[in-house]
Amino acid sequence: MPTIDNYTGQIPSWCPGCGNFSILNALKHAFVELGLSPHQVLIVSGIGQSGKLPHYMRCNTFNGLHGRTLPVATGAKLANHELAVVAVAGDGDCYGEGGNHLIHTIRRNPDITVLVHNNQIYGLTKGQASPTTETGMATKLQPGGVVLSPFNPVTLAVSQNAGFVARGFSGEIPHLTELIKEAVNHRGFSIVDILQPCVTFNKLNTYSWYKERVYKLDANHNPEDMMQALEKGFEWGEKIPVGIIYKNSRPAFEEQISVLKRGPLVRSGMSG
Amino acid sequence: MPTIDNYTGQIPSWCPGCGNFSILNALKHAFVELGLSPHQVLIVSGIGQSGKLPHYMRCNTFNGLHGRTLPVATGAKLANHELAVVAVAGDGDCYGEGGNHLIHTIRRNPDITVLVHNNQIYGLTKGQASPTTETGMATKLQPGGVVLSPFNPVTLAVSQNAGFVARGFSGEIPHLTELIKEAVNHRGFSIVDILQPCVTFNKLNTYSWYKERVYKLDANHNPEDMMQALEKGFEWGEKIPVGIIYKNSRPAFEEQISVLKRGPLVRSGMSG
Amino acid sequence: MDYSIKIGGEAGQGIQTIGHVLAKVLTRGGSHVFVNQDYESRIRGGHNIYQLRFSDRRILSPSKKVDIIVAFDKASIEEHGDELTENGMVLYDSETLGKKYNNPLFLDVPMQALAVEKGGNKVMMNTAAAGAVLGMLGHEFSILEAIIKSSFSKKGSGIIEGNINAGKSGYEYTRGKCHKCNFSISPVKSKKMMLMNGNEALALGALAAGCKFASAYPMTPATGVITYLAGKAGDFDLVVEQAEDEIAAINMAIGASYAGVRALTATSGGGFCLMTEGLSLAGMTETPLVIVLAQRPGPATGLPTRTEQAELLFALNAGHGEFPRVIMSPGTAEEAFYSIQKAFNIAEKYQTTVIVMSDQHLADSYWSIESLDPRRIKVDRAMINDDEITDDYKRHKITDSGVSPRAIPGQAGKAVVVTDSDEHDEDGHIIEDSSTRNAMVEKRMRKLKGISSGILKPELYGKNDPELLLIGWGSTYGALKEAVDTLNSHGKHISMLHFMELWPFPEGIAETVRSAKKSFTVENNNTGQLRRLIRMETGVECSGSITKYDGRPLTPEDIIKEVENADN
Amino acid sequence: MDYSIKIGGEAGQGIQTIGHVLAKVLTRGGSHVFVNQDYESRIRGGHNIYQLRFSDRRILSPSKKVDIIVAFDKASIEEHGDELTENGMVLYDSETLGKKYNNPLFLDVPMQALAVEKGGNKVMMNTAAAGAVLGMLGHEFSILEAIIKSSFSKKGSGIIEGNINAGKSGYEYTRGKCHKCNFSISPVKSKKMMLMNGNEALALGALAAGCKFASAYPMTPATGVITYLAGKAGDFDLVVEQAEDEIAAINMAIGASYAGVRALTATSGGGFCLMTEGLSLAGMTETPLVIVLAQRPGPATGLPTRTEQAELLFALNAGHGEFPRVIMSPGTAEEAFYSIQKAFNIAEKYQTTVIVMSDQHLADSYWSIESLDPRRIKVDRAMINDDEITDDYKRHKITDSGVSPRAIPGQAGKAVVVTDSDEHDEDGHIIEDSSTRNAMVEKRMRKLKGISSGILKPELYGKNDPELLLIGWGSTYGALKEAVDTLNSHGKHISMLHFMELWPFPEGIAETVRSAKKSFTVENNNTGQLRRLIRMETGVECSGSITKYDGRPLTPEDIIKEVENADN
Ligand SMILES: Cc1ncc(C[n+]2csc(CCOP(=O)(O)OP(=O)(O)O)c2C)c(N)n1
Ligand SMILES: Cc1ncc(C[n+]2csc(CCOP(=O)(O)OP(=O)(O)O)c2C)c(N)n1
Ligand code: SF4
Ligand code: SF4
Ligand SMILES: [Mg+2]
Ligand SMILES: [Mg+2]
Repeated sequence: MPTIDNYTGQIPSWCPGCGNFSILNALKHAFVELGLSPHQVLIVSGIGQSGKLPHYMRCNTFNGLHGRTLPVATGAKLANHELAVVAVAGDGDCYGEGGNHLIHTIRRNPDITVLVHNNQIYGLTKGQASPTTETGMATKLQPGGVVLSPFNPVTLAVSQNAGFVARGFSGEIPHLTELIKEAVNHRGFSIVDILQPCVTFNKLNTYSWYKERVYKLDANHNPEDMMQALEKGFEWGEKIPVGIIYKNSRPAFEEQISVLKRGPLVRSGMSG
Repeated sequence: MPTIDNYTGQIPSWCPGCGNFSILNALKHAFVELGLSPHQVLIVSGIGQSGKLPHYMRCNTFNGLHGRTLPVATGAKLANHELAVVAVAGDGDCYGEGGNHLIHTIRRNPDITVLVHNNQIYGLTKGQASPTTETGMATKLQPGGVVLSPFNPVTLAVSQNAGFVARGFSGEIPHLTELIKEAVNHRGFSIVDILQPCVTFNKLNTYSWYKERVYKLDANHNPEDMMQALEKGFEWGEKIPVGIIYKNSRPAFEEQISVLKRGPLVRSGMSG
Repeated sequence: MDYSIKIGGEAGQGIQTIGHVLAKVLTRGGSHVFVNQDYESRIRGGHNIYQLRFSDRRILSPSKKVDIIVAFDKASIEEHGDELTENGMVLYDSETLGKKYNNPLFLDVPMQALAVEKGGNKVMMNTAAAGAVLGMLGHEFSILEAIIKSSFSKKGSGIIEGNINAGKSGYEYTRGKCHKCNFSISPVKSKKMMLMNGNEALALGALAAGCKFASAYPMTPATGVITYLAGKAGDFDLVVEQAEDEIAAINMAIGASYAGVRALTATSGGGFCLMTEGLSLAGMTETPLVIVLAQRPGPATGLPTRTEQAELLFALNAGHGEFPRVIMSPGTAEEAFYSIQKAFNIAEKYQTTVIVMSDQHLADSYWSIESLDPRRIKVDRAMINDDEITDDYKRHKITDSGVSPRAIPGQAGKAVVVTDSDEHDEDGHIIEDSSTRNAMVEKRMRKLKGISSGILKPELYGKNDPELLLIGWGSTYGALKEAVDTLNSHGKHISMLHFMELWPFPEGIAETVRSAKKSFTVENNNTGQLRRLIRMETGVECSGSITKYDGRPLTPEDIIKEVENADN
Repeated sequence: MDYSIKIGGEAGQGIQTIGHVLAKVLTRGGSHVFVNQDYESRIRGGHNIYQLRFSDRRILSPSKKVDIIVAFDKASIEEHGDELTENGMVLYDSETLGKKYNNPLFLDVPMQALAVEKGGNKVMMNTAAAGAVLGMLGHEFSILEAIIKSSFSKKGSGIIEGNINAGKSGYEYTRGKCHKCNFSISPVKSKKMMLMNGNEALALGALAAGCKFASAYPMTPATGVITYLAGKAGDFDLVVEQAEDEIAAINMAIGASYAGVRALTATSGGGFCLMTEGLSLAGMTETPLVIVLAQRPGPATGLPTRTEQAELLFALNAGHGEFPRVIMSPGTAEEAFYSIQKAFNIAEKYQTTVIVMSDQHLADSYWSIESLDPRRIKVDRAMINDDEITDDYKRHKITDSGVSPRAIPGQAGKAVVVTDSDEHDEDGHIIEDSSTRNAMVEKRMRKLKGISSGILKPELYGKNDPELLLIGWGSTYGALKEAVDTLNSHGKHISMLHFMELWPFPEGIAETVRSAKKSFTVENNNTGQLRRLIRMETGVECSGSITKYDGRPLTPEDIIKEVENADN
């Protein structure tokens, strides 16, 4: 049985109070509770504050380029579909630089999970607007305030019939842990958009800002109802729902590739 | 008053019977009926069969790279917002290679129109699957049939609250002409997904395949109702709706940039 | 014997089908065949060319002079008539062409009529045309019959018979009418040969090398490699994925390679641009990767269906920062088959990217090949064994060779493999300090030493102490070699230096170049990139360069002309 | 007078604030100031450095030896203590540092306590620290007071007073306690100077050049250029857009430039990779474009906040196909200001891309500048006049210079401007034939002639017929120059050759290099890219190269050491 200690990594360089600590915490617990050992897990991360996460735990790690977590994760999964593959990305990473991969990974539906550390800002590069930054918010690069309207990852994912779509909040660790477990267990592509306060650069969407708005979806919400899911997805303002917003049972990409039924490529690959 | 002759260009190199001819025809008529002269119009096209379109008429033309029509069009519009800017792209062009720009151009909402020649195939490169190719369809590059589920441009656009979302059919020229006029007149970003038979490489989605399924939206459809629009957007199979599926009155991007209120940059630019 | 047949017509008229059938017949007949194609970026109409050259000697390049033109459009006659040898023939169908020529060398064959009449279907015109050409050549007919049977086997006996009849009718028509024809076919080989183009050879080489994953975005002229692999995926246990863009393509391949399989991507210049950041990522994470870069004329979209060699220096310097890479430039389908297998071995042994340079001319040209030995190059994965995997396994361990032990994530039920696009320590974790940075830069660059030791010297062919050395790389090989032979047969004293491997730059080039009185690089580009590379690596200035940048391949005649001009 | 102050601490402790206030005070006080920064890729914690050097002579580079260390963390003492001059001082606050040193050269100043007590707020510790440093230096206090007033003007009198008191308390504390201090400040200039870093200089230059559009995706160390422009957008009528990725950034800039305004994009290596296809597009469509390429250590993410010069050959060969480009490499903020203005003129006159190379060292270092003349370089749009626009206007007209008439779409109420990424005719429409292709390739490449004529020769500085020539480009300028001065003052006979413009490669370099007995390139990279470029362009082999690739800038001391080692 793997323990939390098996997942001990380096000391984080995040700012004190950063929401990323809670996500790291939730992720480690999710893996342990899923009974996964570090060598069975692959985390593919990008560049950004979130991209540093795998260095702060211990497991197979590919910390790649900004915006390119999903293709790397997809390639790795196709090469060895016995690995539990989790992509860790920022909102700029996954919705900005990497937006095209998100759309097409949803279409592909490989059995990987992406955790988007959505702090509604570019943290590592010191506070420019991200695709999810609220319209009107001023930054050094947008002194007059952001003009673009924010990207909605949830409705986008549902609109393309993504396998599993959830939203979490770093302030709700046990709830987030469960979401991550469900996402990893889901056989197909799972996206978890995680609201994550950036205490240094996002003075608008603070911990308390989220705390006031976030509420947990309950049994009244049917995540298999696409229209309901879309309505929940559009809910952003006074109230922000967290939980499993949408899921379906599309077969995973790997399951539909006949060659892979004979076992992971990496095995037939060894011989050359 | 501009005439169709003003828009006469080179002889198309498209295959006889290609749906692109009708789109070209509709576009020329739309410009003429809008009273626009060739020098007032800029067409930005990509690479693909659709990308050749502006060579077959006469107007300002930037035939750029595969997948990059929207950023070029946006830059040109910001430099001179008095130009009527229309982007012409293929389904691979706009939904595959250029998918990320589509998402973010929707967020930006510049007053440009994109016409997507959606033949559900890669034509110019001889018949590989495009993002909109039906699941299961076999091609040379997908001999076992396409595994990915098709991209839905309409629900994606509506899910991100795009300014103007329409679907047209190259087999309905007058209807398409009207759609293009409405799209160009709409002050903000307009996307028109145009069903276009590729007689050479797409033997599934043929002219008659579309003809049997396509129906025109009527007054019962309220394009300002997002949920209704999404339902129409998901409608694909026995019946496929064409017409204006969604629109809203978000202010155009340029209208929100104070510097541009003083007139087009290209004028203040002349002096240097 | 050395004849060329040029089949010209619009896209969609099936000139490729006719040409390919003829190429097969002639190959099976025992002739050496070389085919090159020239087509426009359109699907119907325009003017395309399928040119077929055959001989009893081994031939590797197209020739400018043509013995038979099969004209399906007027352009074939108007644009290429002057390429005919003095008693060369034009074969056409006045009905379809809508024009009749009164010229003894112009043979009007009612191909369409014959097809309808004898074959029962207009589409069999192609077979009639093939038969007509064979008739003119006086080539035995039976092989065509066999090929028709095999290729239409699924279509049923009616179609087969119809085609055979159409073919025979064309054959007999020309046998009877072609008085001016004086071709003598002298097949030499009894041994069967196979017809293969560069793309197929690269794909077959990848399969022989045990490539298990290929991701790419379609782009002419690279698409053929991926399409071929896709067709074989089931038989060879590999996954071929069409990516949403080239950025995804290279990152998927890197992900698959990191996870432990041999991975490939293929593209052309524009797509390669989008891959350059990934190239740098592979360099930093030391992930093995093979990229086929099939060049076409740029800049930008340029002439998308034509050929050029203008990305040598780009490939050499592509990607930000400094890291080792390998560049190969096979000159024939046969070289391509072996080059890419070696590429996979180097990529894994040195945990680096190998770029195999191709171009439209190499990709689409067909060679008749006697045999390929899939065992000549042994697969060497260069992975560590399970028992070498310890708990403190270090993916980026610093070693004398610069090569670190490579394990597969999860290998032996314990391997934890960590790598990072940031500068990292031996464990693969981010660092910022000077000393680790220096050690890692030096470790990575050290790998070039080992790689260099395995790099092939360029092929030196021709006279010793030549008065002129013609230096080329990649697809110009055949034209260069033939030009050298021809010029030497005309009393010149020339030799050829062909680079099939360009980086790390081979040793001893300065001496070879200096040993020649004069030296020209011969390149399908405008700026003489190989010439500049030689200067950069050796300081030696070649006396000149023969360049061609109109999107068409260099022919022996082009080179001979330039050499002769240079003498005057 | 030549002192260096090193302020070290964690990210977020405000060392940049303190340093910057001191730099301003000293500049206003009439000293020449040079500032360089060294920070980690994290927002809080870690160990960052703000180093400030000032003198009565013009200085352009950092020095290794330090006279005052202001230590906000132990690392500042442990990692940098050895850089102190023999009677250099360390200033620290034992309370915040959690450690007390019994060393006469270590001055314990209760900065936090003073801030709270006199200023009324802990955050004013920074001002107290600044005051303390000025006290040690014996620099007049009034300037700090003035700066506090102006910078906190919006914050109200309370804050202002608090800071002044905090500053004064620090000042007086050290005045009283610093017995070992023996600094003598001798301001020379009465003339006011301004403090400016490379990014600000590039942005100001772009504004002076009439840049109207900038699109970019944030990337260290280029972000500062765009951020600065964004702050000035309203005053200078320009639009600054943050793109979704670098591909969009360059394509937006190309679209804006095509439509008729001066457009800029700025990025670092990884982003530049993604722009290479756009670079090729600009080359084919002949769209003017200026790209700021601010280098940082690669490959991949590398050391994202540090400095390197490893993209010279990449910038030179980036993009598929062959097309002209221009590369500039300013060495100081002042050069950067003028270079980018010239870049815009060349870009429009020759309808080409100009890449202005920068790096983190140039981008983040501050120089005190006496004056910049925005009129020195006249804006030349090189557009055609309305009356030159005819109905058969040809955007890509073939001319002797290779430059075609450039009109704005819709200009004069009639211009129809057509361009294409495919090879095209003079009208801008797709073509496939050989002759047009040849003509267009030659036309585009011809532009290099004209450009060459305007390229600046590198700056030659130092002794004539030197025994050693030190050759550099870009941000190494200051260190190189100072090294030359120092070495010559030690009796050596050395000179410097600094390239501020690298491509088209300047004339006459071979002679200059040959004229020196020995020649080293001095580069912030591993492979000696300038050395290789010189060999490629001239065939001349430099005797060696001094390289540094740990992500830190070359200092005069680094260079001097290497030169002296080379002598032994
Ligand atoms: C190709 C490329 N462009 C830009 C950058 C610079 N960069 C690094 S992280 C980042 C964005 C960070 O924002 P986000 O993805 O939201 O992550 P966060 O730091 O907020 O967690 C950017 C623009 C890069 N590393 N690579
Ligand atoms: C960067 C890049 N990748 C690939 C290509 C090759 N290419 C040209 S057109 C095309 C796709 C054509 O499909 P689509 O966009 O649907 O246009 P269509 O021809 O069907 O109208 C591709 C892959 C290219 N030109 N540039
Ligand atoms: S900058 Fe923001 S996101 Fe980054 S570590 Fe600090 S708080 Fe977290
Ligand atoms: S290939 Fe298809 S899309 Fe292209 S021109 Fe022919 S019919 Fe039209
Ligand atoms: Mg973020
Ligand atoms: Mg298409």
